[in-house]
Amino acid sequence: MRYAYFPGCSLKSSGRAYEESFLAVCRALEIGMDELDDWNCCGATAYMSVDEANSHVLATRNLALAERVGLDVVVPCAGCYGVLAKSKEYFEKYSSVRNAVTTGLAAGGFAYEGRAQVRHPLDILSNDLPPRALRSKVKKPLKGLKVACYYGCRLIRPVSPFDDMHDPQTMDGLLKSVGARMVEYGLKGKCCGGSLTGTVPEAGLPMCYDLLKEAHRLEADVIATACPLCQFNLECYQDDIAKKHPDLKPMPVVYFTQLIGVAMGLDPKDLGLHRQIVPIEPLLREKGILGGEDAKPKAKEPAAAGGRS
Amino acid sequence: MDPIEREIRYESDRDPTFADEIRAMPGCELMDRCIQCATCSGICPMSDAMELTPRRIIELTRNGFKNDVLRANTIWLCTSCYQCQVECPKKIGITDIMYALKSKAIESGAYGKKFTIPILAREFYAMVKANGRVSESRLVQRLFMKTQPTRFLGMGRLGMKLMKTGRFSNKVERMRNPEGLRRALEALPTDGRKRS
Amino acid sequence: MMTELHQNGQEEVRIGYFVCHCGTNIAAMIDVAAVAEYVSTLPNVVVSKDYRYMCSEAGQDLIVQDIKEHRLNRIVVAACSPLLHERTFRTATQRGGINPFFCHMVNIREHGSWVHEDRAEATEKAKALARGAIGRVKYHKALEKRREPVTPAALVVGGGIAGIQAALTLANTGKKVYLVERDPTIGGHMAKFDKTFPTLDCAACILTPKMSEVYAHPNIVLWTYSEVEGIEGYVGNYQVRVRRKARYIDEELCVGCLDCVDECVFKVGNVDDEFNVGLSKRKPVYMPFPQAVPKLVVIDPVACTHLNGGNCQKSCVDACERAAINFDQTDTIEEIKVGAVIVATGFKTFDPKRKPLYGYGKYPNVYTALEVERLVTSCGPTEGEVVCRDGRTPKKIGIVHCVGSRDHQTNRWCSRVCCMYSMKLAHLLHEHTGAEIYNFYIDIRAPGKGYEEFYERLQEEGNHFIRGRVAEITDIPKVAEEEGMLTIRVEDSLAGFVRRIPVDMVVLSTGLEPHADSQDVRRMFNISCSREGFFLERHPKLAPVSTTTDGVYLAGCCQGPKDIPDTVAQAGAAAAEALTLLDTGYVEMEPSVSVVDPIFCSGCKTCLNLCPYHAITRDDAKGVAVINPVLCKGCGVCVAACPSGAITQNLFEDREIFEEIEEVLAYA
Amino acid sequence: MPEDTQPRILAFFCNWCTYTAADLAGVSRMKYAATSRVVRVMCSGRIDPQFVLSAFAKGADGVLIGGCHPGDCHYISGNTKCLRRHRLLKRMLADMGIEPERLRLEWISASEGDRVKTVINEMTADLKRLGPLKLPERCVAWDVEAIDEEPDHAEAVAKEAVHA
Repeated sequence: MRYAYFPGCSLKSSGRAYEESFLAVCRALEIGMDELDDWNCCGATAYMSVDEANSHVLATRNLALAERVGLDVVVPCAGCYGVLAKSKEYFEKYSSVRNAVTTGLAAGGFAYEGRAQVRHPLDILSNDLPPRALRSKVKKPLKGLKVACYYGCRLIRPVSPFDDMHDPQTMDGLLKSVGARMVEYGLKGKCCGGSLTGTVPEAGLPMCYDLLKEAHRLEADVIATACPLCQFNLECYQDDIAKKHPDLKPMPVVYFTQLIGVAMGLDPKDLGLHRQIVPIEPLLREKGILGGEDAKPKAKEPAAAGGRS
Repeated sequence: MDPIEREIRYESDRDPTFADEIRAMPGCELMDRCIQCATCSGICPMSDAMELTPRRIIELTRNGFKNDVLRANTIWLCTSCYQCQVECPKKIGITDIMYALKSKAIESGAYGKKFTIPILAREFYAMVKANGRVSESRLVQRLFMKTQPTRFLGMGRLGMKLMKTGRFSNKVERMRNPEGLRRALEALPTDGRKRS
Repeated sequence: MMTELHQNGQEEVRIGYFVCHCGTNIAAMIDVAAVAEYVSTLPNVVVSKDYRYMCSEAGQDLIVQDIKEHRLNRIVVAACSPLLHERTFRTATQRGGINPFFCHMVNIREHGSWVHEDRAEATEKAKALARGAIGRVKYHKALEKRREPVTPAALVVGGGIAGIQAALTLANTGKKVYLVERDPTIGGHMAKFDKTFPTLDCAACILTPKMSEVYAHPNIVLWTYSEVEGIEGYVGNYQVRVRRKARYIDEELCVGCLDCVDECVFKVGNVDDEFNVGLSKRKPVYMPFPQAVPKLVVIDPVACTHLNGGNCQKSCVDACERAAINFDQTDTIEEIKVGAVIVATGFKTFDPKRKPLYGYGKYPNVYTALEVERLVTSCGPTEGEVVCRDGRTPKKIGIVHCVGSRDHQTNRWCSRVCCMYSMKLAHLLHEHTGAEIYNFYIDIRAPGKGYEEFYERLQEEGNHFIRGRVAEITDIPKVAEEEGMLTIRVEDSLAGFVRRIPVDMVVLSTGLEPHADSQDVRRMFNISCSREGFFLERHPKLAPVSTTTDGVYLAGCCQGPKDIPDTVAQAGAAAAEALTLLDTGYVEMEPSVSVVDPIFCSGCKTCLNLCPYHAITRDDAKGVAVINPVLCKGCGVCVAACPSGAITQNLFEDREIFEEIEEVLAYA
Repeated sequence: MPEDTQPRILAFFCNWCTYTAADLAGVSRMKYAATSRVVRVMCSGRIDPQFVLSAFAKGADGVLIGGCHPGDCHYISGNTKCLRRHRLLKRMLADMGIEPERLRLEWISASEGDRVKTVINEMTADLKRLGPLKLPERCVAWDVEAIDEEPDHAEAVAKEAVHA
């Protein structure tokens, strides 16, 4: 199995642990991930708000790169996934978008024909991997770990090609297969507030609070996510939220790939567990899943590296 | 006491081309079949903070009340979570309409100055245009410095933690060769920079 | 070609062309005067006129007069669809004194003025079509309609209120009626209702007398637990096969005493009770409800231990004094002959699990409206006491309108009855529990006699009406008042803000939709469906109970959602249409059948296997094919296949069609 | 084809499904190009391949056949016969040098008025792209008239024989 890999900007900085854990898991499962050569930002929601036509040019250039190497492109960041999938859909659906994209890309020396598919790690791990391939690699099943799987918006909306839009199950299924227990997290598809947590915190942060509170109410040990923005919002603003809601206890928020990696017995450092603001390692040790000490940051942390290929 | 304001709209308050401009954008074409059922407003996680609920935005937009629509905080509070769009019984591309309205607002400069989102959008846009990629930490710093300097200072502790865990740095992210992308983005006449 | 006709000593062709304005319907988009003028230049055209309304009495008279005055022998009318007015103009042609099949129609309204936007192009098209018709009509021949006798009996499929009403109406005129119902009892959905809107009279009180009347009527043969398996023949002469499913009860012997039910080895019910929509359990041997008609028990072969091959002491057999239980019974097939069929197969309610937001099946206190009907009725599983599945008596109830309706993701149509039945249930629930009731609606649709007044009554009774479609029902509390409740999140669109309303019970007013097997039924009776799957009437206004298959009529919700008064009215109309056919005693068959010319037939038998009706046989003595005109339905498949061109289809002759093609295209 | 010349589509619609659908398109006031000329037949199974060839010979740029969906034929199975003839015709047209896409078969049920609109508009666009049908030289002489005359003669002979 071999795919093109589009990290996106977040996975090179605030969401580094997602990239690290995802690539580590892929290596262990012998799934080839070729990072797209000189990819560009997908445009996110912001670019679309400024320049609609060019937002599609921006997004499809990455798809054109994937097409060059003849591979489908895997996009772990739910935001990037949503943007690239939307551009692909609109490329097929609207001739105006198709014309704009074709013209724009041609000017830059690129071409996209709509062949390269946009895939998400949840999709390929659930559907492309042979059954039991993951289970057979489990060394430390996540026994006793109660997980709230949080999917957020863009993996399941506006379209949901690999999961149930109203009750997504792929992440639950994967984590179940590595031994974790799921809580019935009724808010799994609700919005985390997106960029509003930064721009209009009084509107954005209450949404994170609702999500965290419900996870606590269900007595989850940890929230698993598949999106760097969701992860950041839920984890990093907990102090901020606690100022208004002092009863809110800390809740570890991790990437689902980190939990899979732990279950596969991979080195916590390779999974970026040390990048947690709300640490998870003590909890994993308490449950007997991890042994030894907390992974310490390396003596000299390399700067959040971009352009690595 | 606040002065009394009369709430009435005349035909001259309507922008005759506004609705057509929005309708012409991809994903926005089905606006006219809205039955004002309010599912969008009911499902929207932000609707309780909005001056006009999404339902009202649709109604005002299709009737050409451009000023009312672009002045409201609604479009800037849309997080693009797509819940309204997937639940709309008439399959109207509500989130796409919100995007279209955001671009109209930025284009015409008609947004409330207290909103930082358009500024974020513009900063983001400029950064992508220059480097092909976004340097998250720089973007956040620029935005906060420009809009909420006090909050920025209050976030110092989080910033430190992020630096320590390697999730935040001042390095500028850029493509190896952004030329091709730049040419691609400049090929279209609808380029936002030229338009605004 | 024409001169040849003259030389052959045949009559001179004299064509009259009449183009209709249809008010402005045609004239606004087609220059009818220009078309008429153009046609007047075509060969054989003696008269070419435009007129405001050709289908009016005056318009028809125009044809009659011109036939007489100008000795016309061919008529072309350019107007609306021939499916609408072909009969009208053929009749007018006949009144003028010539054979009606010398008339041909050109469709320039549905296929012309209504679908085009460029007047010049639409006019050109009308001219081309006119030229095609002028070309073909000269080959038309005088044809006669054949008369076939009609079997004076009718089949009514479905024993809900529509089927009951239609059957009784027909039977009361002395016609024999076969009423076939799939379930063990007649009564349909209406039998499950508690009260009916807006008068709040008890559904059972007005329905059960009719059900008994059906049972007792000397002209009605009632077959419940039976299904139509196949139908052959044609209008007036249908042969129908009905499967009577094994009841394992001798209908002649059973008196409905229920001793067998009491003595069944299962002391309590173990199967979801269909009549109470799963709110209670029944035994494998059961009577659907006490007022069931016929008053017979039935044994469910899936649930019965003995019929499942298990070891059972069969106490039911011992309990029956009349020895009515017969485990050896098998399905039987009845073959009947009828002249007309009334399809009244009803509807099913929308499955709210298809809208996960409403939490049906997830939250026990979310109910469908039909469940609530059973809950509020005194003969229901709780004897009229409204208790939720979790045991609480609701103090606040939310009623969600339009569930599954007006929704492109599920059913696009308005189900027409939900507003009214929601209000009825609001009234009944309030009456039974004193609860505070919230109605969540998109639009209140109350366009019936006394309906708006009922709405007003509900408002005055203190019901809340909140204009907004419910977006979410959740058990996750946000504030203290929501603890332990189901919270409804909705925009109160008239107030303009979002509200969260905690309730004990949610009622989903599910819409109406076609049965899952409606496509099979449709194919069997050879009728059409509208896009949503409801059976299609021949014309939405002028033939609302007829179908495209002659002799097959529609009644009730199988044609589209409607309430009880409309259903009863439509059933009456369907019965009247059927009666018209049965009482006339004969049908006139369209003459567009196929005919073999024995001179050219090579006897190759190609056509024999193609005919779907086995209408073609080979006369071995003469070595040629012969078409039975009684069996031929005039599809023309054999004509297109005949290698020697020996078969001709009346009104669709090769030369007529070739000429139409050539002339249509000859107009530049 | 110059932009302003419209292609000519000869359409054969079965009475029960597609003709009714076209009526529905009209009743629903859907708008489509005025390029089609409908010949009504009772069943798509009635459509003789010669009708199609004749249409091309007499100047149609495209031929559209509309019938009931498979399984829905008013005459049980006429549409499947039409389908087979259509496949044969496609091959014949290709052999004759006529682009096979000039012939289109569509199943359109009585409720699919919008489909009539879409198909005719699509076909109009396709035919504009293909340009007017330039009948290959060897086909120009081919004409239904020639076929017509022969039976006339034969008929006379046959009838004489019968009378004799």
